[in-house]
Amino acid sequence: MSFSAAKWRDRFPLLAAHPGLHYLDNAATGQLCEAAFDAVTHHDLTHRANVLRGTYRLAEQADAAYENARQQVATYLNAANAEEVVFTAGTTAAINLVAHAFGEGLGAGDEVMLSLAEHHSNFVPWQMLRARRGVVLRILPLAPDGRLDLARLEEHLTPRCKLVAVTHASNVTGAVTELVPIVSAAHAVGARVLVDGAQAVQHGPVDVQALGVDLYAFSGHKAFGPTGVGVLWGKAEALEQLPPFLGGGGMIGRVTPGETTFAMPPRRFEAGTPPIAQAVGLGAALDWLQAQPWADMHAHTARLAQRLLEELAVLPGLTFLGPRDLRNRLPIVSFNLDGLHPHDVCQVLDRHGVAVRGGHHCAQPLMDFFGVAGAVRASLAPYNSEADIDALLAGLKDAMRKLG
Amino acid sequence: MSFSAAKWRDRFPLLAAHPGLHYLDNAATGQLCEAAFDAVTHHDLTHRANVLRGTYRLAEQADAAYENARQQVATYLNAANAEEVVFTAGTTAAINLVAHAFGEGLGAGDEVMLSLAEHHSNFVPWQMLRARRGVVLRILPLAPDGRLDLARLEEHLTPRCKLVAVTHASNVTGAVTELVPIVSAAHAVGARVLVDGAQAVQHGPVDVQALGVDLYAFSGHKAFGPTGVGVLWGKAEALEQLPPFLGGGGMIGRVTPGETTFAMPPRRFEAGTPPIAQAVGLGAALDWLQAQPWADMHAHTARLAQRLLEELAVLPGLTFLGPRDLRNRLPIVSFNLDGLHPHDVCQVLDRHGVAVRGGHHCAQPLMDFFGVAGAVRASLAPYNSEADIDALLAGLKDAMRKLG
Amino acid sequence: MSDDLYQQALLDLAKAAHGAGTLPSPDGEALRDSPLCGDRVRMQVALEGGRIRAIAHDVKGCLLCRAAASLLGLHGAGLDAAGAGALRDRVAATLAGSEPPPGWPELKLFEPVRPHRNRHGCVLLPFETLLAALDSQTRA
Amino acid sequence: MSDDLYQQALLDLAKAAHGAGTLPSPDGEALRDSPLCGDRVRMQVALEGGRIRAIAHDVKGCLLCRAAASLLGLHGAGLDAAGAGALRDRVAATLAGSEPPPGWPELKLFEPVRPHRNRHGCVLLPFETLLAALDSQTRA
Ligand SMILES: Cc1ncc(COP(=O)(O)O)c(C=O)c1O
Ligand SMILES: Cc1ncc(COP(=O)(O)O)c(C=O)c1O
Repeated sequence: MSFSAAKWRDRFPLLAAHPGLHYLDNAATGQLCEAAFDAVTHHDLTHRANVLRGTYRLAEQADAAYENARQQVATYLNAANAEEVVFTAGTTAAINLVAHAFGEGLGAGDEVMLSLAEHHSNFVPWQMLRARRGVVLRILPLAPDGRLDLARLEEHLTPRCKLVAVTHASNVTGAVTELVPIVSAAHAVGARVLVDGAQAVQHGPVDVQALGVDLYAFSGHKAFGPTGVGVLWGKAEALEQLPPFLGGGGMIGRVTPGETTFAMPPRRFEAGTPPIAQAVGLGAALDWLQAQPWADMHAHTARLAQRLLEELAVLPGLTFLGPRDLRNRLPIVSFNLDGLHPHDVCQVLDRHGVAVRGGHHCAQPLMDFFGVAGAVRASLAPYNSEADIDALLAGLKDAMRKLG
Repeated sequence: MSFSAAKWRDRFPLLAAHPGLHYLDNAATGQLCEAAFDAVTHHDLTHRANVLRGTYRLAEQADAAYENARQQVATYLNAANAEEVVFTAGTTAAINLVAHAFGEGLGAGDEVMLSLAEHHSNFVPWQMLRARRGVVLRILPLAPDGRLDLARLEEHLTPRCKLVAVTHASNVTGAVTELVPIVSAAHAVGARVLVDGAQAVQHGPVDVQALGVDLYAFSGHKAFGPTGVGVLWGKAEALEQLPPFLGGGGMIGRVTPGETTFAMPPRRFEAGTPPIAQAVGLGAALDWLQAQPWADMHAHTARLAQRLLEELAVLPGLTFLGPRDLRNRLPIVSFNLDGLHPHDVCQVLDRHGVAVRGGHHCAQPLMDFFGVAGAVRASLAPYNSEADIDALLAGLKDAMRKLG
Repeated sequence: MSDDLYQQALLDLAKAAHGAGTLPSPDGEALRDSPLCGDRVRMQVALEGGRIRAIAHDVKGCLLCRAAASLLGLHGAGLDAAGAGALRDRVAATLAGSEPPPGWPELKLFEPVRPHRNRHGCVLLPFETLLAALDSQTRA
Repeated sequence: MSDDLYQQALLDLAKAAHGAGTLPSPDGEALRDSPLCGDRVRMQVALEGGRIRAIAHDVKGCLLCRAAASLLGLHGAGLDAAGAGALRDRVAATLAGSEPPPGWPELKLFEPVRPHRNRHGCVLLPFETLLAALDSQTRA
């Protein structure tokens, strides 16, 4: 097998420098890969300038680096065209962009369909749109294991639906959404599909054309890239129909006190100086990821997740949030131990060098669905190893002893 | 004199590595200072984790670093409280935040006063607000030298005015706005004052309390910090009155499918994962800047700007955009040479190693005021030297010879 | 100072859950969420001459939060609003590094929370909810 | 290939401003802004049998833009819409690195623009405005 988790780990400077760290909070933030780190450093040391229309060499280099990053993102997503890639501040910013730009075309009675498994970032913007424009939110319910209940799709996806906004994968249960039936049902009623890919892109290249979706959002920091940058991808014809969201430099045609005309996508949606160095870092991260042996990496993380599921299942008082199998699911495992509070558990785990997150994971509607206030979540990346799982399990046993 | 421009220049890694570069495009982007570079590197290599409620050490360190950056910004602005500092993606994002959050409280007939000297980022968001909510934009005219015409303040600042949004300094003329009379006139009619500080903070610490303004926006990349981050400062009571703008993780109290409550400022305005490492870098940049000998530095850049103004003034066919003296003005000098297009001039200057920008500088209303389509702009920072001015002047003479 | 947040005495205090339950006819009551972790505390007070006669609470929270609520159940009686406010401030100061106030020896148990700033809110939540409960009474 | 954008021949072409001015009764006309630098080109065409009989332009732009417009003034007559579209594509291809099309020797002057991607639009603007002018005629 050509993949070695230990060698992969060495490509992540923080992890390489902290051999005792068992980092299992990858769904919150992935560690920065060397490729991204080096690209940002190189950019800031050799090509730093503002982009757009600079006519000196440094500015030309900055422009080229920024547009090259756009192409790298397009390649990773298999987008038809680099101009379909809009750089944003993150997933949240990208979804809010759509909620405003697409939302401006909606009115009372129009419907937006979400699922109950959405992260707050794909929930709150739509609630705010509802408050602004009186649209109706339809919430697709979940099957008992937390997967979207596609049997009830027809009931919630009405001809008044203009947009379906669903997650590509849950940040709590790891369940991967079956997008194909959703996309065809949505398109059949004339609705667009926005996918929250915040948890998906870090698990391998995505093919937005094969998925057939219209809009796709994700964050750099979860994909082993820098903080401060994210992406909204949109089909050219979908983006062209959207009005701008933020106003400012770079997104205009011409400005007079009376009237202003706007640039074509992607610039129309990139008001102000973009996160240039961060986009360059994200492009480098994705370019590097693209070349990785994903089949081996998936086998590796699935094996670790499988072991974790099995060994957790036998702990007394343990309940899972989400599917118990690994079919169509990411290596994200959320659970509770009867009588133990997630924060207390995480705090004890920290003393074992294990970094996991406890709490509602910005998915309170999903927590309510499971009837809990929070959960402990271990989320894996390809750099994780048996040693990380060993430490997590040992720490949990210690927590049960100490806190029980 | 304790300040040496050459030594200061060495604190900027890109400049230190490119001794032949005459970087005079500081109003577009300042070079990244070593302090910011090191802080971001250190953060990404030792403290990278998501912020908010992580209970493991790495996350606690990330939180502490992020909140420390907030305090560093507060100190630089002399804010009463670190909680008054909201991290954004940049000036443009900060102004749009206000245009939406404050704008939601406005309706037809309410007025917002701008000036004709505003950057598109402080123009377009208000035009878009006008389109959304029917507010009236009042545009304070300019005196012939491009300064805000305060004599006409009373005429444009009516009792219907709810917000005055003006630049602290023009990115084209360098003219510094006299804020004190504007603030007292605005407050007298019950209007809030938002100041676009994108061109001001890089020229020394700002005292928002002494200025008496209500809201203040700026960008990291122009203040020798990273791209991808900016700040909206607001008086506590001003921020508390604003509803949220973007929805997502981190800015909520509690989310249910029916209803959502929001966190207190600054968190209410920081939806999603913030630009953590970039905020840390910006904090470090400002912390370093705070300790610099500003009086000496101002004398240094003023001397360079004075020489530039004088030597340009004698060139045949030269016109300035803006005041011809340095009273209450930043070292930003914009001009045109009769019959020569700014882009052509800049391109020739590039061959002399001189990086200046030509074009409309995202200030088309101001360009229209001066009756030009664009201009060449040289914008100075304390690391600039006589050699940079020499190169610029030699390059201009070459351009006149070559293109004339 | 032990670095261990979960000393036996803290666990015992949390599990004792002094004051857990409800009051038949409270004079004041408040419910508070922790904004970021979803934890929730309900506090009820019965008053006599402006002072707390009885406290009852219901806590969905972590051990730190439960221990803090239990401590109030144990020692809260006799406080008036000013005293409860001062106590909250002293607890915050203790977390920030000051010596705990005299007369509340159990507050020492929270000293190891100091370096864990994200957990300060867990300890403070019951104290703040108590203040809100007293305030609800004033306004009723 | 000279790295110097501003060869004498290019300056001469720009300053010659072939075709500058207006047509008395144009069959088609268009005005185009460069989205980012504020430059502006107006193109007018007079047609005969679907082919350009005369071109006139008014350019507020840089030397590259002026030279491109002048080139059209010099050689544009005789083009039909398809030919003008093909020419625009060939100019874009030249900027991207291909050999210039035969019959337009002056396009060689734009080869040094290749590495300066932010200036490609300056060269292309007159060609695009010409297409828009031809298109305006079709729709009228
Ligand atoms: C005066 C002024 N305001 C606003 C901006 C916008 O800043 P940013 O592009 O960093 O959002 C700029 C810089 O371009 C500026 O000079
Ligand atoms: C499924 C999902 N959507 C959206 C987000 C928001 O991403 P960000 O905070 O980077 O904007 C996250 C991460 O927190 C997530 O897991």
